[in-house]
Amino acid sequence: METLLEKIKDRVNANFDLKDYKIYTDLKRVDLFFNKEHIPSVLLYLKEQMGFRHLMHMSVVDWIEEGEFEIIFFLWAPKEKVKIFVKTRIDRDNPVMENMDNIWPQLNTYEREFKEMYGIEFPGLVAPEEFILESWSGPPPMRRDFETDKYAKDNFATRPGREDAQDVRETIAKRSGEDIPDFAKKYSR
Amino acid sequence: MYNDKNKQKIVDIIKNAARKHSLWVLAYGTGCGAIEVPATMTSRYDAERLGVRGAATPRQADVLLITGYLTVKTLKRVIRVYEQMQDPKYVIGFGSCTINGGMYFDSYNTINQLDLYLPVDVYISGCMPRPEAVLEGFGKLQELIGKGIANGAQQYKENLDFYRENQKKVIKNWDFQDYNW
Amino acid sequence: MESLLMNILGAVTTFLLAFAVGMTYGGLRRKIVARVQNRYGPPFYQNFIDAFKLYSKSTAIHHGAMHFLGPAFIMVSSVVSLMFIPVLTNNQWFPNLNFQGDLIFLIYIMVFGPLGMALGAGQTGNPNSAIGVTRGLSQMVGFEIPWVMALIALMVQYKTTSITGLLDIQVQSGHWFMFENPFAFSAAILASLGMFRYSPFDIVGAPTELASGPMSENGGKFLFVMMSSGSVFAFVKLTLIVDLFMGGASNLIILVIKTFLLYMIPVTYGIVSPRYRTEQSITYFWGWPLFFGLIAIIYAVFF
Amino acid sequence: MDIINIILVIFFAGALITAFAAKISSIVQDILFIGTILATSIIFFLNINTNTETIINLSHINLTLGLTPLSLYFAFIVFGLAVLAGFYAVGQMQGKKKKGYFYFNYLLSIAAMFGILVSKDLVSFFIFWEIMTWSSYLLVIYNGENVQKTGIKYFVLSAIGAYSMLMAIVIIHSLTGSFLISDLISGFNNMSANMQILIPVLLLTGFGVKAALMPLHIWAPDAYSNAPMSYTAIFSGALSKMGIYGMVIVFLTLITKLPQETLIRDIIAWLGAITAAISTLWAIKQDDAKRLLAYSSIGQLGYIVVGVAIGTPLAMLAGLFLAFMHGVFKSTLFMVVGAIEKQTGTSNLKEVTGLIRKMPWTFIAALISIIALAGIPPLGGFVGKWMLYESLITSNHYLLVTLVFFSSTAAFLYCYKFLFGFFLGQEEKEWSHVKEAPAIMVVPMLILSLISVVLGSFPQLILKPINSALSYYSLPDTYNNLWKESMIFNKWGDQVALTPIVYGVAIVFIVFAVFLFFKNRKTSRYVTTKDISTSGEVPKEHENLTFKENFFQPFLRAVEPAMKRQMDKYMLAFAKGLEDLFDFTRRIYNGNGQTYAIYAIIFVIILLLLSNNLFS
Repeated sequence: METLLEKIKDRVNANFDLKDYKIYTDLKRVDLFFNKEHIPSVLLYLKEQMGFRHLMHMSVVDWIEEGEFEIIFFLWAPKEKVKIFVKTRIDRDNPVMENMDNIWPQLNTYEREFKEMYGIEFPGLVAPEEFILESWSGPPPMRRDFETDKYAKDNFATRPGREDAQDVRETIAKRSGEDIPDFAKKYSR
Repeated sequence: MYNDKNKQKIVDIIKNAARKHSLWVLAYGTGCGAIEVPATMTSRYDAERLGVRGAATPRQADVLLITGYLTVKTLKRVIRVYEQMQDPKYVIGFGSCTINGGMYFDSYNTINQLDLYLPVDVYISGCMPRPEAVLEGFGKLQELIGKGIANGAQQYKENLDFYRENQKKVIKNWDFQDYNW
Repeated sequence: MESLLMNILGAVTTFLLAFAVGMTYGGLRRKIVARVQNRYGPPFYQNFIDAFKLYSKSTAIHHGAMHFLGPAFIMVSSVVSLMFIPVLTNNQWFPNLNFQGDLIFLIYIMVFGPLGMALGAGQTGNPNSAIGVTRGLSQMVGFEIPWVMALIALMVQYKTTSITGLLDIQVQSGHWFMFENPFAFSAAILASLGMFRYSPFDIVGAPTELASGPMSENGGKFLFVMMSSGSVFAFVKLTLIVDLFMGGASNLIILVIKTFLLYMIPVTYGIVSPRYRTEQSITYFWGWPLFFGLIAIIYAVFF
Repeated sequence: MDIINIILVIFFAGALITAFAAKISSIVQDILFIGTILATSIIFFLNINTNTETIINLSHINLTLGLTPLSLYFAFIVFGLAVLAGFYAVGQMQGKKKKGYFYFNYLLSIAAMFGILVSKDLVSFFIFWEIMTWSSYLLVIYNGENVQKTGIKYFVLSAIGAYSMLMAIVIIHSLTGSFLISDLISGFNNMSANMQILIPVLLLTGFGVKAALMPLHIWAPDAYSNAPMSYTAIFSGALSKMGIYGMVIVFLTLITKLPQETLIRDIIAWLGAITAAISTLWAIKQDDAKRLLAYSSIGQLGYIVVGVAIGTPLAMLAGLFLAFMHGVFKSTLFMVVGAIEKQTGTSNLKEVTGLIRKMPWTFIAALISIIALAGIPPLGGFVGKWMLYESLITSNHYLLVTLVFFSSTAAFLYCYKFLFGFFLGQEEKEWSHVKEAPAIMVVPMLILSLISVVLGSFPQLILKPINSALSYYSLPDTYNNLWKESMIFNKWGDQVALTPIVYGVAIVFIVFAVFLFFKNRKTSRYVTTKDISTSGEVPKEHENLTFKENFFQPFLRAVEPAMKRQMDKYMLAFAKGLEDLFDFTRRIYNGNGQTYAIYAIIFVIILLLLSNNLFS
């Protein structure tokens, strides 16, 4: 198995400027890191030449500390039963990614979603109307710097009494005499 | 003024008695609450013995059952459905989400308080309310109808400006013509 | 003048009787269905409450003239066909118009209702209504054929096309046509399953799939008229089959017993059956029921 | 000059003058056209009776013209429809090209139909028949589209019909020495048994083409839908009845005298019923209203043929009554399609929707005609359908009546498709500019639909002339026997009284219409068809929610096996076979002298080889 994954990696590496890679033998999976501008040709190559015909998913991770978005394409080769994650990073302040819905038409749906949720621009994207958010005027809501609590308070009237409600974790911790876990302390009032 | 207690005529009493025992429910299954409705309707709890029955379209329905959180997008549809219903009509808010936002109180896209946008006659609290609670809620609604004080629709008509203002504040692309009766 | 008044009174009484019986049967059906599903079920008078509530609902909107006239057409179909069916064998109580029409006329006036409903549903512009109507009309073509074959078998066997004529023959001879020509009876009963539009054949107004189909834009008084027309029509169908095959009824109690027993056939068949698609139900009617109809005609001609 | 001659002369002169009046003015042309039709029909209705008889001398043949009660009855249909459709045609042809051409052929075909009806001898019958065929052919190819496809079918089948009829006429003349129809009838008994079969079959082939009887019907859908609608109203309403007229005479006078009477009657009746069933199924499938109505016409003519072929007095009454009713409601429906086509520019049921509020009068005419077409009481169509069923049941045609009933029930489907497609359903912005058709087109439709309503309660208006027509051909008197005022009976004495039915329906309808309509009209308001329960979605202006595609797909899926075979395809395959045969012949005669020389040599060699056998 490992040799197969290695082979895949090598073959891609021979053709493209591979930045980094990672191999998970137990998961039958290779992670490949590229620069943003190589992505369309890599995807096309993987689809047409190497049999990764199925796009399982496309995802975005907000690396706010590094000022970058990570875009991940999840590919699947039905014959070899191998996964490839193609990853790239783009600038968070000027998020522009190439539109690739001509490679897989279903990418259009993902791209429309990320346009709304992360504010990533896909030039030439066919998006006739809003996808999920209708007439959204605020900042893209899935970015980590979006303050959802404040936004909700500003826009949707809260019923009086709601603000008195205690954090459930706190209540439970107090009742059972335990400490609040460390990761939860940050949110605790 | 058929729903005013002090002015209830005999005709209204009869009518209300009939309405009370024949509630056709349009279950607007928005959230997780939709799964509780089949349990309420089917063999175990059998809401039909109280005259509660499902209706297929808003034109035929008496009760609008809103089962869960409402996003801005669904709120628009719910308002549309509510206004397509014929008088007399009642709204039941179902679950914490309709009361104060529930676990979605800080979501960027769900409303927290249904009664700002639609006149709710009965709230059923819980997350989720069990079928017993739902039946209790229907019982409460029947009681209110019998007394002639389930007059949410009346309120809505009288305070239409208030409701419209709230609705338009949330729904930015208000594109259906103002509906009147 | 007095006779005219009596006639009108008789017609109104017949209508009220049909309405009451049909509504009660509907309520009993709901109760029985509930019991089969291990539920307590609504009271048997639930349909009356529903009807009164629908009547008391306001009708704030309409979609044009045919939206009003569609339900009226349905009512014409059920009430006029009610007027032409002898309710009891001794015709002193409900004479109505029994001698004025015959079976062929009745078949035609009975299909007037679906067409009227189709027109009313068409004007509302709801695509679900139109889909339901096309299904309903297609299904109607399905069950009309065995139904008509059964009736033709009777007409041929006894050389009359009049309902009262067929009824009189049964009363005088004392033999029910149900046993005289059992094949015609089977064909008619199987066809009547489709006429009632209960469970296997209820794709016309499938509530979750088509939003109740032709009725989807009708609430309040429209639905009240449709509901009462359905009740009257159920009574019409049951009484017609009782008159044609089960020797009629000499008083109301016997009528109620016979019609109720007959009514149990589509109800019990419906409870245990899932739903057919339209072409499945058409091919169903053109299978065994058609075969029975054919046998019935052959039996009527040669035996 | 006799009345019949005057009418014919006015027709032919009017046709010619109208055709050339385009040089003067378009309005003068209209007036001349209407004037010709009005003048002739006024003369006809005022002066005509069955005693008039004219003889025109040609060199060797006398053309005998005169009316019988039967032809009088058909002449009522022809002239009534001609006047109403004439007014309608003036409205419809407004601003169209080739008006003179249309008017000329229209008048000519009316004249020819009148000529057929007054012909008492076979020669004039044939001449007028050909005039009718040619003038209608010229109108079928009026719009110049698909001439090859539609024209050729009509032309070839008409030719088949005409030649078989001509053959019959020649045989008759050689056998009886006379062209008179009365001589044929009286001399028919003396003919040989083979001729007794051959003559009716040849004549029925000729008439069957015009009556669109299977398998001779394949021209009809294209021809009906390609002619201008104002003419198709005549084409389907009156011209096709000429075939029925001929069939009635053949059945009443010739076939009754045959020993194989029942067999021929059954064959023709089954052909009629199968025609009705199959064409009904095809009508359900059509998306173009014209083609839908064309197939529906074939189906309705099938019922009439069934009635005429069965030939008991009740069946005859049914057939002739249905012939009149079909003329009334089908021409109304074709006029409706014409009006809609004029106002919207298309007759496609998939494109036009929601015209009920824009063209209410057209809708009323269409609704009444559709109810009459479906045969639902209390309108006129029911009377004819009732008599047809009763006659079939009482004359022991049980499977036939089931088949007829099937096609009649299936007819509801296309009836609804027609009404829904044009008038009901979602109102669309595309058609918001549509207005009601001009009065000159609407009034004829309304008059015709009024006739449908009146005949529902007073069928005696039509049954009386039918009765006298049948008595003329020595059928038993049906008054008091099968019908009496507004009651109709069958052979077993079962009755339907139409007046109480009409009253009952009217009273119940009015009560519930008042209950629903007048009580709620004030308190409720009209909402557009966009305001429907669509799960809370607000349909946008451009969003088309109308249900149009695959309208009766479940039904068609169920009846698919019956529709796999198409008569068209068989005919085309036959034509293809003939073509191949001719092609092969052409290859033999390839025009090359050398080849012919070889043929000659081969022939001589064969002769030589066979000479021993041949000449010994």
